Amino acid sequence: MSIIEDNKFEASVKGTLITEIPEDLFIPPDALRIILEEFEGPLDLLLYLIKKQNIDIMDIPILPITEQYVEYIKMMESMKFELASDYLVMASTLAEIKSRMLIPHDDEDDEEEDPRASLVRRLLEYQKYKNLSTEIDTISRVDRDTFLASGIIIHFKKKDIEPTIEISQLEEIFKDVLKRADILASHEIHSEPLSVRERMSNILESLTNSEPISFIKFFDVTEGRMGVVVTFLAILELVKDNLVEILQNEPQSIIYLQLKQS
Amino acid sequence: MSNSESNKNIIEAALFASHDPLTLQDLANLFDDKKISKNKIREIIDELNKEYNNRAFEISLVASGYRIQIREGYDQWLSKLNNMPSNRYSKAFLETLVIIAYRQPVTRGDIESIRGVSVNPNIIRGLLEREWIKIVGHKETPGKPELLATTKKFLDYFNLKNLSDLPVIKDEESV
Amino acid sequence: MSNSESNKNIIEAALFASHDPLTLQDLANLFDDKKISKNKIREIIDELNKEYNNRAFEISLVASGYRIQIREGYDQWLSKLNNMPSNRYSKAFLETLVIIAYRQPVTRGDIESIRGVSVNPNIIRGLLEREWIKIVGHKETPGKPELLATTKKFLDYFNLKNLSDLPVIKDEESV
Repeated sequence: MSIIEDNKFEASVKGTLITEIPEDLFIPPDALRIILEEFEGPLDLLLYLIKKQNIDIMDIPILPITEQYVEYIKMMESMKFELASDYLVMASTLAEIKSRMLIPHDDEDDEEEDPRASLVRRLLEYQKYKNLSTEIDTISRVDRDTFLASGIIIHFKKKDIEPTIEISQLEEIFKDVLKRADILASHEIHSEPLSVRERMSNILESLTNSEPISFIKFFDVTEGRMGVVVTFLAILELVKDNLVEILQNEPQSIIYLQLKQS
Repeated sequence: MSNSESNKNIIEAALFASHDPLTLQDLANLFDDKKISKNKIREIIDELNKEYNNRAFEISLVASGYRIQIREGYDQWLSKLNNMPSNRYSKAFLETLVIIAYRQPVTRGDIESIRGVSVNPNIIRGLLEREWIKIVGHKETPGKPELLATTKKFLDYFNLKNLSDLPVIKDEESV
Repeated sequence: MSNSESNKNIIEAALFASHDPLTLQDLANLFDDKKISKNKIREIIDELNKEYNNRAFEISLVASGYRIQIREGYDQWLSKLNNMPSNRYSKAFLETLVIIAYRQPVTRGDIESIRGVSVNPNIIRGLLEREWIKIVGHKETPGKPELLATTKKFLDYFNLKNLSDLPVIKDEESV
């Protein structure tokens, strides 16, 4: 346990008394920035603070750790970090534990859990995966420790490598529609460039509360080649943004679009 | 065309030409008319590997099948090639990956609660795009969050045959 | 690390591992400390090709350098493989293509920073193989990254006469 005295703190760490904020809090701003950027979140920062002082994780001196924690997030804020709200949530968790620790504790009441227990579990859990992630980083992997060997086939007949999966057909259809658009192009009066964004909205709108709609229905050949390209790019954007998905039951069958199921 | 290509060379050509590992079944399918058994193919692979004894490459078996790879030890030389893809991953990326690998199937929420920070959508997207993870279903909780799991491609990348080849979790570990 | 890898094996490893053809200069650069002449490298390549006499592959010299190619005659067998390169267009593939089309000339780094994930070398390779993109130069920044642009073949494929036929995209909503 620890107590607070004026603006200093005392922490008993395995019998050793620490009475001031460790010097390595005062490091050059650039280096500090790099250290702060390295933290993967509040749990990572807490583990760092605990490790730095060689504290037993099962018996964390909440008061000094909380103060240091708050100190660090203040530094992060002063360095204009976009501080994730997770850091602030942890600060209030620590404050809550701190106040629960201050409530006189009845020694005979064994049923009450140590207010720190849940935090310790989270720290241990996170630490486990943090360690595994450094371990997995050392496993022999492709493009670092071993490399894939390959040769090029140049005599492959074009026909054989013609793509067979839906997106490719999507492009085949696209080509098709472009051709038809060409035929109708003479009817086209030069219009202002169509906006892909606008088209995205239109497609999303028609898919909302609707059954899946056939891909081809979105192409209006009277808009000419430009309109077709805009529609195509809009669909790609929507797929990319995970707003819309492409459905096809089997190769060569009709392609449908539908809203991405959340 | 000619039949001058031996079965062994056809298997060799397939392994070098394919971008993905090939299973014994894939290789057997090359010879649909000739009916070559998987055992025979396994023998041929062993034979090829013997012939590659003095070569810089070998046929290795990973989760999704057989592939040709450069033996270990050449990384110091090959890292000088400037068209090598980047293979360094952020801590956040690796932590997310490890949680999915060891706790699958997991939701983004599970990952967030273990890491204590919200999941960067670019990381999930990057993992999905690499096809190291996939969506295997939806959890029956409000919002029906996606359940994520690792794929064979992930194992392939780390030269593993199956998930149990991953490092063992040490449960009690002090800081 | 060890020096057990012979120069021949190092060159072999580089040729098999590289995604692009390698010039004699590229290969000489692997040995920066040892100073191996281009002539010597050419000799080693000849030697390797002799050793590959019974193999399904060979080292061949194309415009941009040396690369490993599967010998003629195997394509009839390999067409049965269903995972041959470029038999499908992934989202990543199309996105990469669209970025190159609109932002050309671009480096891989540019594509990475727009998409937020690293570029899969197989995609660039697939686009180059399809001749939808080409290398138009090198950016004058460290590493001299290649500048990529689309080709006439790409325009042909989409029935476009020139790039300005692509829909105009305003800056705020650029691809």
